[in-house]
Amino acid sequence: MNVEEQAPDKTGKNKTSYSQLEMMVIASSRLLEDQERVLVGTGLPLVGAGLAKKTHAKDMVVIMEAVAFDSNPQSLPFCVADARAVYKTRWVPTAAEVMGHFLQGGRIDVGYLGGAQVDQYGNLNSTCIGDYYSPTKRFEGSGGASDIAALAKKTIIIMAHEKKRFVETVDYITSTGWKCRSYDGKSLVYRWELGLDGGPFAVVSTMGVMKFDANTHKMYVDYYYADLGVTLGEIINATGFDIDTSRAKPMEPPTLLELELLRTKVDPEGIYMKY
Amino acid sequence: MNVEEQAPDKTGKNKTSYSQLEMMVIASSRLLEDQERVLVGTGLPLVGAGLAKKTHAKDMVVIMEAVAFDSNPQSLPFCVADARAVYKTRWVPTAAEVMGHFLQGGRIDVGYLGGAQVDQYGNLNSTCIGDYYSPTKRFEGSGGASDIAALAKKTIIIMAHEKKRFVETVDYITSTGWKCRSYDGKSLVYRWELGLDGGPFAVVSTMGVMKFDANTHKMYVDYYYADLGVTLGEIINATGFDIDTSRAKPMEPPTLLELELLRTKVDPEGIYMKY
Amino acid sequence: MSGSNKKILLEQVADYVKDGDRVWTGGWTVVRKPMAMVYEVIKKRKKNLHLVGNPGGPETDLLIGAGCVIKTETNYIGHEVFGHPYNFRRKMEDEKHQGELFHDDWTVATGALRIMAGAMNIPFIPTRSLKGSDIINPSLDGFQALRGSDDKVPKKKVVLMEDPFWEGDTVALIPALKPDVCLIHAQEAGDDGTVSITGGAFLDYYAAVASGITIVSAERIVPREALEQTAESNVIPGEVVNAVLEVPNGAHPTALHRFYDNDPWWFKEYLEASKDEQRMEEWLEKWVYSMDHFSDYLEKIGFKRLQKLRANPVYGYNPDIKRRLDKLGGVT
Amino acid sequence: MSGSNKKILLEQVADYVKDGDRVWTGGWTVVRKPMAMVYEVIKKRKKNLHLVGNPGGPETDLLIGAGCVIKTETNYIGHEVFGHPYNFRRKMEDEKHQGELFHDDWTVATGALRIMAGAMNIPFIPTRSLKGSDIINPSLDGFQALRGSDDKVPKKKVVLMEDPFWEGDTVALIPALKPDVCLIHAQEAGDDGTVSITGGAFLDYYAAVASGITIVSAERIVPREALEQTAESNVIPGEVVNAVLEVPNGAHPTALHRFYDNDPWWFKEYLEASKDEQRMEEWLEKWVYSMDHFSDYLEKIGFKRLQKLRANPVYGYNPDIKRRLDKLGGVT
Repeated sequence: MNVEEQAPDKTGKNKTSYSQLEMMVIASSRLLEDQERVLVGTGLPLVGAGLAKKTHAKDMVVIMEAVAFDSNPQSLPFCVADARAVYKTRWVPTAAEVMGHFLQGGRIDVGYLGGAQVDQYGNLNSTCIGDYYSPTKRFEGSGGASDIAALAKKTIIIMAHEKKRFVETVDYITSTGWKCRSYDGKSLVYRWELGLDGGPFAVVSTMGVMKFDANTHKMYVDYYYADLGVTLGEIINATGFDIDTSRAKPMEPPTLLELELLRTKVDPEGIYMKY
Repeated sequence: MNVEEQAPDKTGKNKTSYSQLEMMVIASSRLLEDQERVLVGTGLPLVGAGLAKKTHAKDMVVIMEAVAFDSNPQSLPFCVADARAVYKTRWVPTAAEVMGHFLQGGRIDVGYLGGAQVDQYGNLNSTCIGDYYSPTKRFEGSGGASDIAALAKKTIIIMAHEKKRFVETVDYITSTGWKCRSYDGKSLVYRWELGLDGGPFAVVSTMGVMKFDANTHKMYVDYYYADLGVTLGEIINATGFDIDTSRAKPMEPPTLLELELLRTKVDPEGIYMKY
Repeated sequence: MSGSNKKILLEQVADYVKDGDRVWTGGWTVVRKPMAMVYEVIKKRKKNLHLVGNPGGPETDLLIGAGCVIKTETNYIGHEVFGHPYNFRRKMEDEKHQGELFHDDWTVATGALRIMAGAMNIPFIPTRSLKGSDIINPSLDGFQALRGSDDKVPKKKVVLMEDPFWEGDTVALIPALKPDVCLIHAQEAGDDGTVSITGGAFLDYYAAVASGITIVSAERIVPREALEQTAESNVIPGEVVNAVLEVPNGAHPTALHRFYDNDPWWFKEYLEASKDEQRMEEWLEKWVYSMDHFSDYLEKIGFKRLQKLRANPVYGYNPDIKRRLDKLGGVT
Repeated sequence: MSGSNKKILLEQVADYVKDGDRVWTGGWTVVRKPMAMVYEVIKKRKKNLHLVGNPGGPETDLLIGAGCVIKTETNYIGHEVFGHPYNFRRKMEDEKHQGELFHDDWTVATGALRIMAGAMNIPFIPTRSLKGSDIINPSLDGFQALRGSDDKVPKKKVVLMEDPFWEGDTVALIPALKPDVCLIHAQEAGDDGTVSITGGAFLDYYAAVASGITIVSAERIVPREALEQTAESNVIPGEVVNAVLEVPNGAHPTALHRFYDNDPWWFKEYLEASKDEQRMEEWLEKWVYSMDHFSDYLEKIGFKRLQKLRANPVYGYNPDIKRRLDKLGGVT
């Protein structure tokens, strides 16, 4: 994820190089809107939310599951329980309130999540690879991701684009997408059949921005990072299921302001961005 | 309840007059023990608890349903939400914690309650007299009494002794005694049949202290206020059901200290004691 | 909602309360009740309100007495040691008022659990209370006639269930409370809606979150930044508050920690008046309908009397106030 | 319990933790974890612990790595951005460790609801979460083999139920969490057990109430009277706290609001060591088993390094600390 390429001088405003990782964080941050209540997961969402607050969404309400409501961190929190998330807030809730009351109460507009695996219906896996009882790779677990995917009005997923991550069916559905597990565990059903509202709105990767077809609820490519040289063929190759690229448009490159804020204000140490 | 009689000079220490109301409050306060966690209802229990804290039970933990945990009021609270209950405490809970967590969690040793009607099994009525749908007298309602009677390890009831109040069967079981309402509403069942622990420990009245037989769980007279001239015949006459007086002992009169503290420190204005 | 300034005027409060709404009034019996807002609701002659505050104090008896209420769903209606809720009593006891008020009896623990369930947006919550009480006697259900037909009322009062997870105890499932409107009075609120309360928040946080609309009046509205200094003890986030208004003495005649104590003169006059329907109507005319603004009401109460009620800020209450109504003198 | 002085020594902590106990560790992942007490539990070689803290951080990975744990029941085990929980991973992934650790997967919302239900002493609570997730897939239940036979484990993971009160939605009933022991580290506690926490109490109040025994270590133990000044923001009443102990830096290497930040050097060394079983054993010898007392551990960490971690009290954290492990220099 440390690709650095010279940005083509198309618009005249991007005479600098930037990475696919940066484009991913910036593209996802652009999907956040001012005034929205955004429940931010740990990892890159903390970076993207920080950037949005400093650019187009100054009054976005940043919420973190452990402790923070309407957070305005002066320094990048490195987890959702960090003191940096609490500084200059007007209320210090716990997970009982954030998750038990606000999320479960339908008061969260956007869930902003990372994950290890995503499938064509936007189901997320952050639990394990392989068999659940003897996994080849065991991850940290859901944290709040499962709740957020079930209960937010929409979710935005941010994840590196690799064939082993973009799979036809995730090994374990930690967080529900459009077509998820039936109660008996034996089949996949549409989330509304279980009475779930919301659903994945976009998957933002290191190659592009994917959305979900309104009829099939399968993932398609909405934007690709043409400016970074990413091709639709590369996306197809890095995706473990058939993906519709017919609607793909080139992504607008980062502005100088976005890049500068990201590099010097949002994550100057490169804790997540690993400069 | 404003009986004032000269206390007979038996012990030499009670050369003062006192009322049945005072004896009732003092007798009930004596049943509270040091270190106990006592959930105190509004009304006379506030007075009795205040007296116990100032005499034999300095480390009794006084708890009030609305707001107070380990309360040490400097002035008599006139309800369980009063600022007087909050002064000099170390925690300011809400009913969610006091009732939802501590009481429901089995952490309350004593529930200390008033009521409008009590029956032979210690069921309490603070809801209405007569038919529930068209009552001849409608009261304020349970407040927390129903919960406290169901969930405290034991309850102490304080109530004026009158035939209309001490009835064979209460018109409405607000708060469960030993033999209370079945789920279908059609019969009386022992409280343990419903899985309830606890139960009424004593009913302290203006005439004596009643307890409950270990076998029949019916009320009997344990102490009567002989020093005030109360006779067992009077108790029988003022009780709306057959009551066993065979075990009755004369109650030890108030000490001068109890009376002085009650009159000058606990309720000097007579808010509840109506001097 | 969190970015905007939410200040409104007292005159606008009734715009948020619709006839038939389920209304939660914050505070506890005779403490920190949203009285100024309740007077306003009465003045605007709201009808068919369904009161769900747990417990109810003078504001509940007043709303009933003013004819604004058709349903009450609570654990208590009264004025504590001051006296009895005569308007409520009359509706329940008098032949001629039969059917004018549906009352559903609950308890403090279950009132708390029900509004917590409302805040959690779960439809019900289990409790270990209620067993053996007539409160869950199926033949003594004050809302029986409404269940299944009135969608503001849960279809059942209680469902008994065996615990399938642990020891198999029977517990009572009780329905969430879902107020349409929540009225709260506080010591301080930010212009963004953040609420600071001392001396006991009671169930107001839960009610604010559970309610469709929440309005907060406060002794002082302060710039939101001021409340960053007290973040750890702020009790309601602005996010769930739709409007705020500054109303000094807005909880009068109930008590407000650090600001003022109960007004015994008010209770004495009110209790006398509320015993009788005609006198109650006169009381309403004198103290509510004829008042252009709450400040006129306070002017009529008078400066001397309001001074007498002032709390000592160290104690949180007024250590000198007389509280015994039958020996209460005048304001001197 | 509230009258007595509850001070104990760190050496006594393990007396309260029995082999096989369900243990809740307070804090949140890499923040305010009760590390000094956890080191003590490891030193005393406790066995078969059933960890129920939600979520788990380095204390959980450490207890697993030291062989103290047989069951984990949580939504997360990890070190956030610092790196992965290699001891936990090894137990789950390696053939040779099969069956040594039973792990039951949950979520943050349901972890919160379950410990709230524990505090309420209700056997279960409904949630709108979990639907559609493999977390409630009946064929993927990490505690399947234990249900019905192990009385520390609920008989079922979840029961689906239709709401009988309102719109008839299907909700998931989930069992209460019932820890036997709760270990919490706080900024300040009274000698009576009253606990003051800033920067987020997380679920510690609920856990303290839900648990059979609660032990609180704190940076400072103060006379109980001092905590009357902060009553509105004290989070745990002494009533539910069995013992308190003063342990400065007792949450190291995790962060403590206003006191110190995370120790990146610790995480770097630990993460390297925990990747390998042999090196993990050496790490435990070096940092835990060989230490007579926690102050020896701190001495070994060194004054300079502890100084580097100090929080700025205005911010609550250390604005100058470097947090990126791959570019971390030495302590200068």
